[in-house]
Amino acid sequence: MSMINGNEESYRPALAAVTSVLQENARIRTLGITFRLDAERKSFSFNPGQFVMITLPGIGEAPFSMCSSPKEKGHFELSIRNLGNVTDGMFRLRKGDVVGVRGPYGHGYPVQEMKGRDIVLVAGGIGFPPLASVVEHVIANRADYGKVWVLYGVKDYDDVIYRQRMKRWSKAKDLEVRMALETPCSKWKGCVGVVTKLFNKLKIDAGNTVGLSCGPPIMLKFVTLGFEKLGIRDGDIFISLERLMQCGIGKCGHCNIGNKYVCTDGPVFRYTDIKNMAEEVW
Amino acid sequence: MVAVEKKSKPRVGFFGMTSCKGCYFQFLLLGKKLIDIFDSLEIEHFWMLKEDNELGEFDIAIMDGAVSNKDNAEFVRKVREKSRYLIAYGTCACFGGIPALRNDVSGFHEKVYGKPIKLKPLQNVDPLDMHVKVDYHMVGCPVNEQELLNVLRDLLLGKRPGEPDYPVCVDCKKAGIRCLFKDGIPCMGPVTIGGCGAPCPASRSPCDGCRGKLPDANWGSEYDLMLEHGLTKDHIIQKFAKYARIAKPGRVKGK
Amino acid sequence: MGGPISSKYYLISKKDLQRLLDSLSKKMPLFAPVKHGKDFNFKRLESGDKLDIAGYTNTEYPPRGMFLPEGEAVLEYNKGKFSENFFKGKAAVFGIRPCDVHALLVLDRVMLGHDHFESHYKRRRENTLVFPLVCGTPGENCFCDSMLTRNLVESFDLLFTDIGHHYHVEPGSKAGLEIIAANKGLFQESVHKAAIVEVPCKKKLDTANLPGILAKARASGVWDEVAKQCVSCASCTFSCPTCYCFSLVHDSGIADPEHVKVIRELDYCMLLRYSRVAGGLVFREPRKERVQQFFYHKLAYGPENEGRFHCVGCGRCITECMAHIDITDVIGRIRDEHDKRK
Amino acid sequence: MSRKTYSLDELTKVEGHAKLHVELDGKTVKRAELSVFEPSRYFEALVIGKSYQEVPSISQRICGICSVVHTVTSIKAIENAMGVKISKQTADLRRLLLCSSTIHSHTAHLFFFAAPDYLGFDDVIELARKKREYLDLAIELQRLSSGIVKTIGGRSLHPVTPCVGGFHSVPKKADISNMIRDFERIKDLSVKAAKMFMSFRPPKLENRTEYLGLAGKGEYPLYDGEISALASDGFRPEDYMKNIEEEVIFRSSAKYTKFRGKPYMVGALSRLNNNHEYMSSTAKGLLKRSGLHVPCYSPFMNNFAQSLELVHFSDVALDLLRRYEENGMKEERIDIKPRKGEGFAACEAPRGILIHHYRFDSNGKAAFANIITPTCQNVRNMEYDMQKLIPAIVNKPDSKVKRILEMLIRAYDPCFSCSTHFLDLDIRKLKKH
Ligand SMILES: Cc1cc2nc3c(=O)[nH]c(=O)nc-3n(C[C@H](O)[C@H](O)[C@H](O)COP(=O)(O)OP(=O)(O)OC[C@H]3O[C@@H](n4cnc5c(N)ncnc54)[C@H](O)[C@@H]3O)c2cc1C
Ligand code: SF4
Ligand code: SF4
Ligand code: SF4
Repeated sequence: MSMINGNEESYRPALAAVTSVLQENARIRTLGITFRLDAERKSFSFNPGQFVMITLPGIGEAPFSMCSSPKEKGHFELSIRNLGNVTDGMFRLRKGDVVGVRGPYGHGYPVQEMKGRDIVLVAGGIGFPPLASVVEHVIANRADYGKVWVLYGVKDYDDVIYRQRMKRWSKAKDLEVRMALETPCSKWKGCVGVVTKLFNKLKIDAGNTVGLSCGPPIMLKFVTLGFEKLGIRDGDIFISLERLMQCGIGKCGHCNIGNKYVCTDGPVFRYTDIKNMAEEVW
Repeated sequence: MVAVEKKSKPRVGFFGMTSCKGCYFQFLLLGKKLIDIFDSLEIEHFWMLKEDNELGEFDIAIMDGAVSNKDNAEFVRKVREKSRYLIAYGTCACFGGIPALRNDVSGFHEKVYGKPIKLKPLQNVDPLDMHVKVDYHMVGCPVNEQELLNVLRDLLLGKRPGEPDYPVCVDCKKAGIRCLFKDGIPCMGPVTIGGCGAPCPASRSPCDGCRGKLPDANWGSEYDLMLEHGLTKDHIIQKFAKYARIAKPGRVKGK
Repeated sequence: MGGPISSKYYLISKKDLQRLLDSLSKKMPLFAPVKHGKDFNFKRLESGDKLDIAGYTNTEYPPRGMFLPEGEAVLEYNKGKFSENFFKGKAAVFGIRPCDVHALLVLDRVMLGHDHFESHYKRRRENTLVFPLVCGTPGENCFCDSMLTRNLVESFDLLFTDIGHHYHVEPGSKAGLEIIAANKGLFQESVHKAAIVEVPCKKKLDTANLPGILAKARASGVWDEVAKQCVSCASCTFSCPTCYCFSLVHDSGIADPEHVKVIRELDYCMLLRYSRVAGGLVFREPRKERVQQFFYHKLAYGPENEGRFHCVGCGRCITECMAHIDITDVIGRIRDEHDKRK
Repeated sequence: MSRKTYSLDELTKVEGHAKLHVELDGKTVKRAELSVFEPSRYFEALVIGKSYQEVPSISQRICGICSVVHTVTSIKAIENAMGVKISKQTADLRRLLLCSSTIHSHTAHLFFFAAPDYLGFDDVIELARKKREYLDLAIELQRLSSGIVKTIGGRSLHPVTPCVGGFHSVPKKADISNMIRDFERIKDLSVKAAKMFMSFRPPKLENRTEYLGLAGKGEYPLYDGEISALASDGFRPEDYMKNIEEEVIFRSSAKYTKFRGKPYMVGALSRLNNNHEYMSSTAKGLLKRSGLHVPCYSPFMNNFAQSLELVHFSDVALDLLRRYEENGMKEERIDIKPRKGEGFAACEAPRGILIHHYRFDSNGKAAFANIITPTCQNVRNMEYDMQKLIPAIVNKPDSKVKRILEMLIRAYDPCFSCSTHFLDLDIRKLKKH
């Protein structure tokens, strides 16, 4: 893994072009992004769970997690939820438009450590992208990992993202995708309720399973409790946290939770490292 | 979500209701930057500067003054209907300002005209929020002309400008001003929305609170501080209720 | 910069110090405490004879700004290209107090440590000569004794001690030695280490097991009392020499909104906007949590992350707080509560 | 003969500030009424019960463009009520503040509102596009004068340093030399401006009325003096009630005034008529060069008088400032013990005499207030002028009539709230009878 511009220039982004735009639902869009320069295309690589800072000049900069397979070099995908200025600006981007990219930053999911283990991934809402990258990684290296459950919780049927991907994943060996809708809908015959409801039917070998999760704070809290109830060890639980971020390199202080920096110590944390933190995590 | 569609030149209107018009005068202080504004925006309506003013459609409406009668209320509603983005311009528009002090006083006509005369009963002086949806509150009595420039710039970029939500003390510190409390002068800075650059403390005059109530203000502590620095209870209440008697419903919440 | 690099000490007369500063000020921007009104602050000194530090204890605002300015344009975007703008050249600061140099050591660990360094801080730090001035009499609110920041053994180029009609000078770096060599006529050699009578600080802050005590004091009622007093004006964070948090702000003019400067602007954890995230949620909305962030960052997270307290006992936050919040007093109350519980 | 009615009330549809109603019978003007529709803000009642320290900052918000003079007059009246004697330096600083704010206000009016008419442009925006050098002059004068107001007053409008007893802070020595430099520049530009206004040819109108202005001992006053009248005896500010009648006009939200039963004019032209011999020599030279005969009875010449004042007040300011150049100013302020009392003050606002009058109780709370603004005094005279002007222009096309009436009103530089594009209206001609 190497970084664009490294240390010498802390803030200068590389230029990259939008290569694809996919409307996932009314408020979420997936953008394909490729670096302009060859050198940058060659040097950029990332781990699932890491993030980049995207700059729109004049508008601002914001962190996003890659949702694509780390295998593709010099190219990555981001799923964006339109929430504020930068994200809104990203919704105005067309194919060929240029953005600034710095990164990748942070610690992702421990894909090395996870080798040989079973995996339960729990995604809520816009928490899906980093986990999607894990799934892509697992599929690309199928032999290295055990059984995989992808549990996805979402409010409404129309909010569902990654429909095609989930279809594709379902075809993979030993990989099960399950979804829970919070609001009942005539088009949906599956599980209705919060995502932890999916835990009830889960039969896992708890000792050999890692639990990964990303989503809104309240969901993370209950998923973590759920993991513990399933018997997954605290040290095998990994959650991805979100805070306001300005620099992405552990300097600006905004993403502090207790003595941790979400950008450099996280965004993916081992549960044991944050369990007894001075400041509330959720 | 886009506030103003990016296109060649947004159409802008300046409008006025009940106020001292100082905020418009402040606009002229932009000096050379006025030319940039004339160049990058299409000013379609500006009673103070323009001969022909038509009430067409606007991308950005800048509304100065409070609502103090039926005509005002009707007018602001009309402007809102015709505008995509409405800026409440100045403390009068945001909070009612000094004109809203009249809401607290009875027997106005008598006091002003000497003898009781028959006129329609007075309506309260209201901030715009009480009549229409406001997209941006540009506080200040008068406004800070630089803030106007930044807001217009943001809108040109297709960005939603963020309202300041910090106290005047922050401006004070940034300007390296010695806190007036240290010299025994009670100041409204800690409870007042910042963004003015603290011109008053800079000239050793206490902040008077002209930018209105900070959502995050600690009124209890400020009250104690004022008392400690020699103001009477009565006087403190007058100060607290001076520019922003009416809390602004539309502002970001805080504690 | 590093530890003691010479066994020799020097003396310089007060007049000669002005000469030395004068020649330095011709070569690079030279900063020194300058009195304006009732306060001293670090300002550019145009010539050596302008130095007037009678009555100087410490500056109102910290020397942080010379290394981490309040607002600095770090990046520029113009015509489809990004370029990073660095501080160029050299600078020097005279009269900085030992506690504030300790604060720089804290900033070093944050800005230069962890996985990345902050390249702008790094350049300014490397290119600024530091000439601290040892403290004899502490100010009303100082408690450097407690924070062990009164003495300085590293991170200076020349260390000055006022010993009456002369300054005692201790070189602390190669650059420092070079300055002495280049201005031989101004310095006399001396074999003695400087000895002055140090007046003890009036305020005390007991640091024994402090992170541990704080870890258990999260729910203490003391924080509610402090939050009741605090007006969230951010004066404490503005005046603290170790506060470094910042935001990156895009700035451009209305005439050419797409020619953008990205300003690294210091930001303050006492303010709501500091922890506001997309969607409008503020992570530390209650004032109490913001107050706690300040105290915990200085006295618990600092030692945990950087092995140093992020408080150097300069007392500025006490002086600046209009609501009379005193860090030594707050920690004293927390400790009392802890001791009672035992 | 035909009857004709001009009803200029478009503005009510836009802002509701003012409307003009004219009825003609042949060439005889039956009615010429100007009604102010700016919603009443009741300042005289707002200050009641307020601490004397809060009164100036409330009163200053009567008008954004002349807030400086409201502040100063209000403070002066309060000091008068409390029996406070201020220092000479304080008085000088207030004079300076008034000089710079008058220049600031005059330049805004002259360049942004009045001049485009004379130069044949619709408005300043059109002018900015076609004659940039002209706008540069305007902007430079605005920048310099507002900068000086800010240096002394803390802000360019709604100043904050003036307070009862003195100033919260006074300009530093460096500020004084900067202000001298700026005033010198202002003076140069003002001479240019005066020459420009000298060259304009306004519509012809001669209307002998009464002209009121402050008059002091051998000066062209701003800050103090008694009120003098060109054609009759003057009076002291505290006697204003005996000499100036305020009337409530039902069609209008402003109170109109008369001087001993007659309309009168206040403002730059009045000041010029009353005090021209005390103008600075440069201003006098320009006056002479213009060939204008004083006293002058054409309200349109008020604009030229304003442009002369730019020059004159720069000279006054320079003279004042040079006295402090060497030794600087002292930080000083008189401590106030509130007491029961009544106070009056009159100053020259950019648009004419401004009177503040208060009564306070023993705790220093305001018990009564009365404020007479220049525009209220001028409205009657505007109507009087129109009576005279309309018959002479009635045969011109309506658009022309409209323009000339607008120019007349604008020549008075009425206060913003009831001001500039006052008559930005179309004319509706009623059916002929
Ligand atoms: C590690 C990490 C990974 C992430 N990955 C993803 C991802 O893959 N996909 C994704 O969609 N998101 C992701 N996010 C979240 C994303 O970064 C935010 O949604 C993004 O920063 C929003 O930026 P914005 O400029 O669009 O919103 P902003 O405009 O900054 O703010 C949006 C909202 O914040 C409020 N606000 C902000 N400032 C103010 C102010 N001054 N005053 C008042 N209100 C204010 C407003 O309510 C506004 O609507 C990630 C975040 C982190 C930390
Ligand atoms: S002078 Fe007023 S605004 Fe400035 S820091 Fe002090 S209290 Fe805050
Ligand atoms: S310091 Fe206070 S009174 Fe002065 S401009 Fe700012 S908010 Fe208004
Ligand atoms: S916390 Fe206070 S005493 Fe400690 S270093 Fe910061 S400002 Fe100085």
